[in-house]
Amino acid sequence: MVDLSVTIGNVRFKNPIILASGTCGFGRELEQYIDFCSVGALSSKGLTLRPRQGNDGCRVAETPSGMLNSVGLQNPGVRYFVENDLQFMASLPTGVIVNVAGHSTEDYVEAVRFLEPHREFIDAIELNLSCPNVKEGCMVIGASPEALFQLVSLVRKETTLPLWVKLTPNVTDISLTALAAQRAGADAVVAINTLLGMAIDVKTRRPILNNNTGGLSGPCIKPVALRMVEACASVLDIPVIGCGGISTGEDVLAFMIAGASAVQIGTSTLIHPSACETITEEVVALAEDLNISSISEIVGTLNLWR
Amino acid sequence: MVDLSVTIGNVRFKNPIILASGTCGFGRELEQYIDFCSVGALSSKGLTLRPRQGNDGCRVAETPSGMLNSVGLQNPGVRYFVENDLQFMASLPTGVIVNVAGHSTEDYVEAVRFLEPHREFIDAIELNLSCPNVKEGCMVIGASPEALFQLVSLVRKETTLPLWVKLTPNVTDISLTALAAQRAGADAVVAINTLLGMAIDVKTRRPILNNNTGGLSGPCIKPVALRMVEACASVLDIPVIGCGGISTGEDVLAFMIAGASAVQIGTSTLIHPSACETITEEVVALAEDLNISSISEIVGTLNLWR
Amino acid sequence: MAKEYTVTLKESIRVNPSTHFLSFYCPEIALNALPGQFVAISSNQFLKRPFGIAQVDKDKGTFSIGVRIVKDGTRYLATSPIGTEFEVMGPLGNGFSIEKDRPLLLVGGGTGVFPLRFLQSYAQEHSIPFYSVNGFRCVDDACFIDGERNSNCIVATDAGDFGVKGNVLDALEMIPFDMIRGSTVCTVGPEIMMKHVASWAESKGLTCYVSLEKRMACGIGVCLVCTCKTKSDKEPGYENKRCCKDGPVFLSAEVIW
Amino acid sequence: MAKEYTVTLKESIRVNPSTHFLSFYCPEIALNALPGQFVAISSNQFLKRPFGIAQVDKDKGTFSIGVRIVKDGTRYLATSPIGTEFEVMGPLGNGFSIEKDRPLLLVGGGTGVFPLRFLQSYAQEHSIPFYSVNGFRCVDDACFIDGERNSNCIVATDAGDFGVKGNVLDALEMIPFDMIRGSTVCTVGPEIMMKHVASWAESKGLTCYVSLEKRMACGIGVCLVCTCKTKSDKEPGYENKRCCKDGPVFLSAEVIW
Ligand SMILES: Cc1cc2nc3c(=O)[nH]c(=O)nc-3n(C[C@H](O)[C@H](O)[C@H](O)COP(=O)(O)OP(=O)(O)OC[C@H]3O[C@@H](n4cnc5c(N)ncnc54)[C@H](O)[C@@H]3O)c2cc1C
Ligand SMILES: Cc1cc2nc3c(=O)[nH]c(=O)nc-3n(C[C@H](O)[C@H](O)[C@H](O)COP(=O)(O)OP(=O)(O)OC[C@H]3O[C@@H](n4cnc5c(N)ncnc54)[C@H](O)[C@@H]3O)c2cc1C
Ligand SMILES: Cc1cc2nc3c(=O)[nH]c(=O)nc-3n(C[C@H](O)[C@H](O)[C@H](O)COP(=O)(O)O)c2cc1C
Ligand SMILES: Cc1cc2nc3c(=O)[nH]c(=O)nc-3n(C[C@H](O)[C@H](O)[C@H](O)COP(=O)(O)O)c2cc1C
Ligand code: FES
Ligand code: FES
Repeated sequence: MVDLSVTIGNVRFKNPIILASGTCGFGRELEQYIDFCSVGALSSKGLTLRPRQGNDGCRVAETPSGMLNSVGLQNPGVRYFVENDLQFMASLPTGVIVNVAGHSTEDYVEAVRFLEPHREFIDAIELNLSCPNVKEGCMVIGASPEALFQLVSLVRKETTLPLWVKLTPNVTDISLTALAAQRAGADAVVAINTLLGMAIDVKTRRPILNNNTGGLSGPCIKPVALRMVEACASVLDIPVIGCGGISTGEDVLAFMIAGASAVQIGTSTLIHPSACETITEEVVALAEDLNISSISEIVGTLNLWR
Repeated sequence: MVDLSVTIGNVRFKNPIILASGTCGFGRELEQYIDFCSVGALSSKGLTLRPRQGNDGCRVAETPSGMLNSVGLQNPGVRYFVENDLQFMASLPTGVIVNVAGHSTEDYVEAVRFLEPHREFIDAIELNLSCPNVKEGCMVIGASPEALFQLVSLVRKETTLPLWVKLTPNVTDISLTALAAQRAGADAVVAINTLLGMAIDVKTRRPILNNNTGGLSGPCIKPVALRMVEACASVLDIPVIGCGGISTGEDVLAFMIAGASAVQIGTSTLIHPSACETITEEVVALAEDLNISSISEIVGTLNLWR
Repeated sequence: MAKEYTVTLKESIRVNPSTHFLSFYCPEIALNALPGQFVAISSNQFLKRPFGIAQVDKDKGTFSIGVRIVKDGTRYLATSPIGTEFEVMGPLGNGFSIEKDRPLLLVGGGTGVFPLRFLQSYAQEHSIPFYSVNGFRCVDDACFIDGERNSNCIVATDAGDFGVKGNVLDALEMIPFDMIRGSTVCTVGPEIMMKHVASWAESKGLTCYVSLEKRMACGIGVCLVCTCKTKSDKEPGYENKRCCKDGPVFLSAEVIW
Repeated sequence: MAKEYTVTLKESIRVNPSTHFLSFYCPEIALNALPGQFVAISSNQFLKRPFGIAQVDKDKGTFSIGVRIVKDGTRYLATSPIGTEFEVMGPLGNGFSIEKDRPLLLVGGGTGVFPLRFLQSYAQEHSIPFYSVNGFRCVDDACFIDGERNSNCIVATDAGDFGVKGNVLDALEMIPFDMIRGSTVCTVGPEIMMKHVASWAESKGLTCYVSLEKRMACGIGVCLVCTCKTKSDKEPGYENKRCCKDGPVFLSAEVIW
């Protein structure tokens, strides 16, 4: 039997499959569809200091092999989360990642400070510096290595929890933001969040999303994500967590070979709530086929052509 | 009957459908599949000053709703092109765009200088500043507004032909490179070329493409392309030519509504050699449905949500 | 307890030029579905498509949906041959809350008649008195109109080529109020129609439930793409609720149109 | 003159556990195809899949291909029911150049036997003498071996569970050279096998044609993704030729392996 366990920084996960933020809520709704024993961790919906109702109107558009979303960080706020959802997440037989977002540096700092007393229930904090769906902050900070460095450095002072930084793909060179995160003290980077995109209704001549643009996710972005994971892994000393369009066990292996120590599954869960369980099974079968005894041994073994 | 004609700068095309560079050769092979009367123009395979054999080994990988290519600008060079292919292209009942690429500024300048005496056969020169598949030059220049401005300014001096600049999507903010092209005297920008991506063979643990990375094209990139066309059109005074994942008449209308004065069709031709003809028919049918009497009247009529 | 199932198309009936009535074999859904709930069904597109459950046959183990052809996904469903397999999740959503001692006034527009059909069967089964009003653009757009010429059903068409000429509001005004006093109104159809029906019901002091249609992805409440605005005392004065999980049925008084 | 056609699957025969022989109705391709040419056929994937034409029946208007299941595209083809429609482009590529006064030595490996099958029928039709050698990994991997126990056909299996034990080169060495003197060698199969067959043929002074398999997109010569390296006097000492248009058949002497 393949050993699926992986270690990110100091934290051990029973397998490398993580439910991506925003595609699994806080775990409640998925309980009837998956056995949480089959996933390594769950990343909460992005939380902000104060509750947010998100964007108005239409928030989703289907695209070829993918979708655009413009939820705009609807969430109950960190306080409500800690009082109502964190215990539940911690009771699940899986790792707990808390995804944090904000408009300004202070938002991030205060939200993380608020979470710190509850550290015993949390395995890592994931800073979402890449949400394309809020007007200020977030992706703007995440696209600038300097702004990102500043923000992560400040947040770093607030917590002793493992700190993951989720990167935006909407940049010229992702290795620069990845390096900035590492310099600022991040314990891992997550690559990638969604690609900025648009869909138009030709009858009304309006964008389908009321936010005009949205974040593109799903299999369509996989080649871009894989290239960016490789780009990050080749310059970083800290682990990379791969994300973007993963829908099969073979995809998981490809991302790990490219340098990901673990992976996150987002849109696939929206298509099949039990996707992560199926994918874990496929990873096991494929690893056995390929004579891999411990999954972590393949991380970063990509043999580039010269 | 809908009036399909469009004008880019001073040049009138009988319809807005252009065969994208690298997906139609110099037109010869497509003659038996399409009636060139049904397309507005044809953009040649990217030409360099000297002949190039392109990249070794595997150059294509299939991806969800798209493909990666790493041809690496295989082409016979401008001289051979002028002597052997230009006349043929000019004999077709359609517009002639000559796509030019290079490693260094001098390559571009000299290639364009070489083409200048043959200007009577050419409707526009398209500078490919966005090919992700050659090790130096091209995309590196194309990703930097300053480098792009310099190159386009120099090329601008060499020709009185309409000059189109083809932009790379692999940047943080495409409006900056678009504006640089405009300031340097470009007559139009073409958005977008391919997204940088990777595919991995998990058995061999090697990239499928011998060039390691390749350019992603096809319907999967359409939402990104549409967003970038809108971003360019909203800041530019010169026309934008839309490209990226277009496969239906409805797609053409969406790009034009977003601000494209014309569109290019690439990968769709590789799936169906007669794609452009079908797409033109769909544009006509849809325009009639929507009571559009002249296609150019819809350009840039997108009504954003506020 | 919704689950994912692979189901087989058993029957496909064309009910009008653009609408098909499809039945699938899936005993679990047939057994558990409540009126107002929906299924999400694979087509040959990326996302599953949501459809209100229109009928269940617990004995045969089938459930049915009415599908109006809009674009590629619905066209694929409507043209699939018997025997085609689909992935289905369901039953999803909350369904109508039905008090068995109150009569029902069912107001459907277009494909809204399908989910109401299930509610009507439920009312018949549980001997709940009901009155039904359905509106269509024209006779070619109408469904289930053959058996409907009885006293407690009115059909209206905008074109006037079948039943009453006018929309459902015109038809509602024709019903003597005594017949529907104390009824609970349940309406499914275009948003603008439901909004008018709701304000009509509110003006008459009737409780009204509406079933909202929003674009969805997960269908189970995890992704928050399908929200609708509802009234709330809390900041910022409204709450975005999930149509797929908190709905699709909402009290009209709750909805911010 | 290749064109795009919509064709219907007429017959699907399982020839071994992982290989199916599929016949499609398309009179134009049946009429125009030459041995060594191929078709590009839609599966449920993004790009069409290339397959060597294995047989044509001009009377019935059908052409056939042998499909070995590799991954999703070939699995879809091999498991499609009769009547399924496909989009096909063909006949594509150059085909073998056959001099009718020279005997043929056909050397196939794995699925390479399919395109050679068409060449063999052509030889029979035109009374061109031929000798055929086919290699497989094992009997479960083999195709067309039932009728092949005659004097001018050898089958070899690596596992030795059918025919000669060994690879095609072992089998080639067994043929008395007199029998194949002056033959044109045509080989289709794994690249490494063709490379060895080519150097064997060259060492014997025989002209050898190889059929290269490269990943393709357009199949008609416009995209340049399917190139193979060939010898050239011009700078830089080689030329990348298009497998789909300049090939798939190349003179072995031309190829840089
Ligand atoms: C709860 C619910 C119940 C429904 N019940 C019925 C029913 O009983 N009968 C019926 O004919 N239709 C019903 N619909 C609408 C039906 O889901 C859409 O018509 C269908 O999804 C269109 O798919 P398409 O591929 O043809 O169109 P496209 O426009 O190509 O679809 C593109 C995307 O938009 C979504 N979409 C398009 N129109 C709608 C819509 N009106 N509502 C929600 N999403 C939409 C699709 O699901 C898909 O994700 C219901 C919708 C919801 C939300
Ligand atoms: C000219 C030519 C003739 C061929 N003739 C035959 C034949 O007669 N019988 C047969 O069984 N197979 C033949 N092949 C190989 C066949 O095309 C592949 O096995 C098939 O495309 C694999 O598809 P897939 O979806 O199962 O695999 P995947 O690996 O999922 O395919 C992914 C991509 O890689 C390409 N690809 C994968 N393997 C090959 C390959 N070996 N050659 C070229 N492209 C490949 C696919 O076309 C697709 O674009 C031929 C290939 C070529 C180029
Ligand atoms: C509906 C939706 C909501 C999302 N919300 C968040 C979020 O709150 N925080 C975050 O960091 N990422 C969010 N994401 C991004 C995903 O976590 C993931 O990075 C992205 O979708 C790419 O992965 P995928 O292709 O597997 O979905 C969201 C994605 C989707 C589709
Ligand atoms: C095989 C291939 C070769 C290409 N070669 C060139 C080229 O030589 N010059 C160029 O400017 N763009 C080239 N492109 C990019 C296309 O012209 C187009 O910008 C891109 O593919 C996006 O459009 P599409 O999704 O419609 O294909 C090439 C694309 C493909 C798929
Ligand atoms: S569709 Fe995902 S929450 Fe409703
Ligand atoms: S596949 Fe396009 S040139 Fe050969």
